[in-house]
Amino acid sequence: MNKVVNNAEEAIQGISDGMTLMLGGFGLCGIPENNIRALVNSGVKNLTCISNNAGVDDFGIGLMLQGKQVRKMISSYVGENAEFERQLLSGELEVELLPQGTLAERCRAAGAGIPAFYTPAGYGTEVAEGKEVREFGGKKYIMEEAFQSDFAIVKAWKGDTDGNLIFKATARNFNPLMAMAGKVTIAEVEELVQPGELDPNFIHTPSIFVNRIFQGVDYEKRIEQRTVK
Amino acid sequence: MNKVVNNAEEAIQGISDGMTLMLGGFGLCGIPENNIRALVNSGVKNLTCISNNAGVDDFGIGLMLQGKQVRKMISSYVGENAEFERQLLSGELEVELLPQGTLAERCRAAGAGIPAFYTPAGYGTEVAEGKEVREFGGKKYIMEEAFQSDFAIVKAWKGDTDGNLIFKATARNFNPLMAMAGKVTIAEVEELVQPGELDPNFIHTPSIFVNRIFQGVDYEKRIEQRTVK
Amino acid sequence: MLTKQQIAQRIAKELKDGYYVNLGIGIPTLVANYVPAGMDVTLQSENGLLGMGPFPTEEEIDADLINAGKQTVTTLPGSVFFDSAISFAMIRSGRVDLTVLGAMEVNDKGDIANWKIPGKMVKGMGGAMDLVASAQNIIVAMQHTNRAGQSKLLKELGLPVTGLECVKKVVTNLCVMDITDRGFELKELAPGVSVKEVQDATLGRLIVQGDIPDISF
Amino acid sequence: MLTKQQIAQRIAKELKDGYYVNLGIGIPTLVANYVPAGMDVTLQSENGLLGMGPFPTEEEIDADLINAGKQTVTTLPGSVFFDSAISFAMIRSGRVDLTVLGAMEVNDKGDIANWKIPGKMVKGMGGAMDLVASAQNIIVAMQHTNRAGQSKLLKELGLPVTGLECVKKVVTNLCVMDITDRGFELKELAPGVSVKEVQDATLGRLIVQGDIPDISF
Repeated sequence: MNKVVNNAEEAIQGISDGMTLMLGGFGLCGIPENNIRALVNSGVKNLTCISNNAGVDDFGIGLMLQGKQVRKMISSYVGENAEFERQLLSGELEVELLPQGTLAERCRAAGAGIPAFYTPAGYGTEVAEGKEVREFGGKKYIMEEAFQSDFAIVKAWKGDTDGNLIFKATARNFNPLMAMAGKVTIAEVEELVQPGELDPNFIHTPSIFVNRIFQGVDYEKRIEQRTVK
Repeated sequence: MNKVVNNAEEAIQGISDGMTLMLGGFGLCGIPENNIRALVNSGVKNLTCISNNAGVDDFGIGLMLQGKQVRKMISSYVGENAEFERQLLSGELEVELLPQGTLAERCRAAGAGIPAFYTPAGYGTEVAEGKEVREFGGKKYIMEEAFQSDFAIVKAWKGDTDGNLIFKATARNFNPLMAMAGKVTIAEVEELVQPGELDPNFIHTPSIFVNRIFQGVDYEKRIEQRTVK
Repeated sequence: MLTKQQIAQRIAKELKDGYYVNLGIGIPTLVANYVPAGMDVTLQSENGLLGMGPFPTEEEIDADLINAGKQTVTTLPGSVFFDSAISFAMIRSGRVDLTVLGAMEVNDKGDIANWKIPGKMVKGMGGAMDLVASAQNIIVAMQHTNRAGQSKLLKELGLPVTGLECVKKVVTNLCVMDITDRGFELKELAPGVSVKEVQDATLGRLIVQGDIPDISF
Repeated sequence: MLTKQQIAQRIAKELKDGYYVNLGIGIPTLVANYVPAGMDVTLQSENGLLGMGPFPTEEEIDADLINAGKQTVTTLPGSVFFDSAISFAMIRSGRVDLTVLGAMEVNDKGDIANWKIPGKMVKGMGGAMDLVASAQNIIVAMQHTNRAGQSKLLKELGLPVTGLECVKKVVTNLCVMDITDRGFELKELAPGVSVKEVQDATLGRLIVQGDIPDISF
């Protein structure tokens, strides 16, 4: 099966200018830190990134924005990033904002071979512009299509060398959905184990969805809002 | 939250003639044995049952067929049941056969607030009759709608009194999807535990989807094809 | 006039035993502080947590355990984690009993705007559009007027809409209003606030019928 | 003529290292017995198991662990269980590299019928319609003719279709054929079977080009 690569540099082989990437995480929680660092170092440009958020100025996808590697962001919330706002208002960066549930479902649909579905979210709003509206049971819905992406890049807690993944707590978020959805799926994990070490009953992402896997290093896991009792 | 009921008889309160039920399980694996017994004893009639299979002659939904309680079956495979075939050919029983993946996805859609989606399964076949056909990316798909059901009845391995569920091995099958999909969801479990006893990271069905829960008794777990080395 | 805390406290009176509740960022978050003792209310955080507990101690802090406001939180017995698709499955299928949101504007038909100020602020809707499109029971917590003193309770929205005809109740610093077919229906007044003050601060249709009691907590 | 075991054995030659494979009920199931030693092939069973192992011993039998044929099975290191929606997500999104199915009829465009005989047999399609609608690589394992000696490799299907233009290769007791734009293209003959015998037993368009080698295993 040989899905194991040595590090992020190897994992991102084949990602080239103009591609569409999915990147897991909610805020800075559960983001693929190693792969993002490698993408920044690679200098790859003109990317379309599908990610719920765009990182902060000096971490996460924010690092790729600093390097002007991103042409377009598809996100649900981008309010934590001054450089993002600057590029957006200056017209350097394109952004498509989508309801969070729609973003999740369009990832999931891509991974489920469902080309399109209907959702009530965004009906009557800017989000619905140019989209088909249809009534079911007296309620209005809009049609949303599955995302097309070249690579999906996710971060898991544990994974085995076959590609099975488990996520921790709310670091799960978009990761399992994007893992299903990429033409090629890259997973970085905090702990890489042998097949059989994960309980088959409690795996979040079955191996078949994962193409490349490696154990990441130096996780910073930055916290955006450190709230305590 | 008080979702706990004493037994199947209490759990099925409110199920009445003419209703639509979802019943979890694949073959006889992971079927809600206690609830089925209670439904047989209740004598409720004229039911529409959504279930991947229809049991065998003397077990599972087969028992409800013997009692002529089922007006219509919505299934993907019904080939293990002579009484089923007799009622079908005599016109006593209506059947709607659907691709297994479509059956699963129509349950999941109901639980996800997705009224309809497109799938390639069944395009060009009898299954597509009367359904919208649409092309995405040069391939033909048919539109399938979410199931409407009054009660979903599932069987889990363990559950807590809040309604969180975990399933065992391939007894999972349709159960988590149907658990999401009922107007009212009834779960019977082999072992009912207190909140906090299940690891929050490894729960298959979050409590919010479950309305009634109880610990079942006398599981037979009949095997259809006992194959050994 | 109510403080932010009092707005939250008043909204907490709408909670019922067994409710699953989603609280938005800002004043809505404060509602959690006023859940009546002994009442079983479960908080859903749309990033993937049902059964959100209080903020952690320094020792308990876990970067992998946050809420939708990106704050570090804890779990409770019975808590469960899930992915974003399942989270919004709960929301769109109407399993969340009460949703409390902030708003920039609400109109007298129950339309809400809270995600964008064209040319000025682009933050995004996050989960708000899914919530308002699906929830049966949406309460808005907001200030009655903006900093310039202009009404945020309008006849027509000025800002891009988040969802249509979805808000059922509004609790502001001035009053409690239900949204009915006839517009904003004044139900309760903040202590010391007159009907006239509410009328002056409301641009949408306002129904005042009979004596309006003071808000009680 | 090939036995059922030999049909399975020939199909096993199509396996490649790293393949995820779905094997239907009947002859396809036998393919698992011929996976070359050392080759890493993972079996998907659409009821919710990836990494299907061999049948259990009497002691290992677990009623909660079956395959799509409802047979008791076992797991292997790296196996994973999942629900039916995820299972068909794998299938519809094209993650299964090879699908082997039985068939009642196949036509020369690659249409397949295997789920219903009107007025006679109503069993249902199970997962077959999802598989044939999505899989990129479908091999059919079947007898070339029915018990009455009539061809099952047709110009037009007589039975209700399961999926259109999906079968890529057919392995029968008589031969191996690829399905191309021009029809069934004869690739290999079972030992002792002549081109004439295949032609006589095939009603669909049959292309015979050059020398046809014997099937080797």
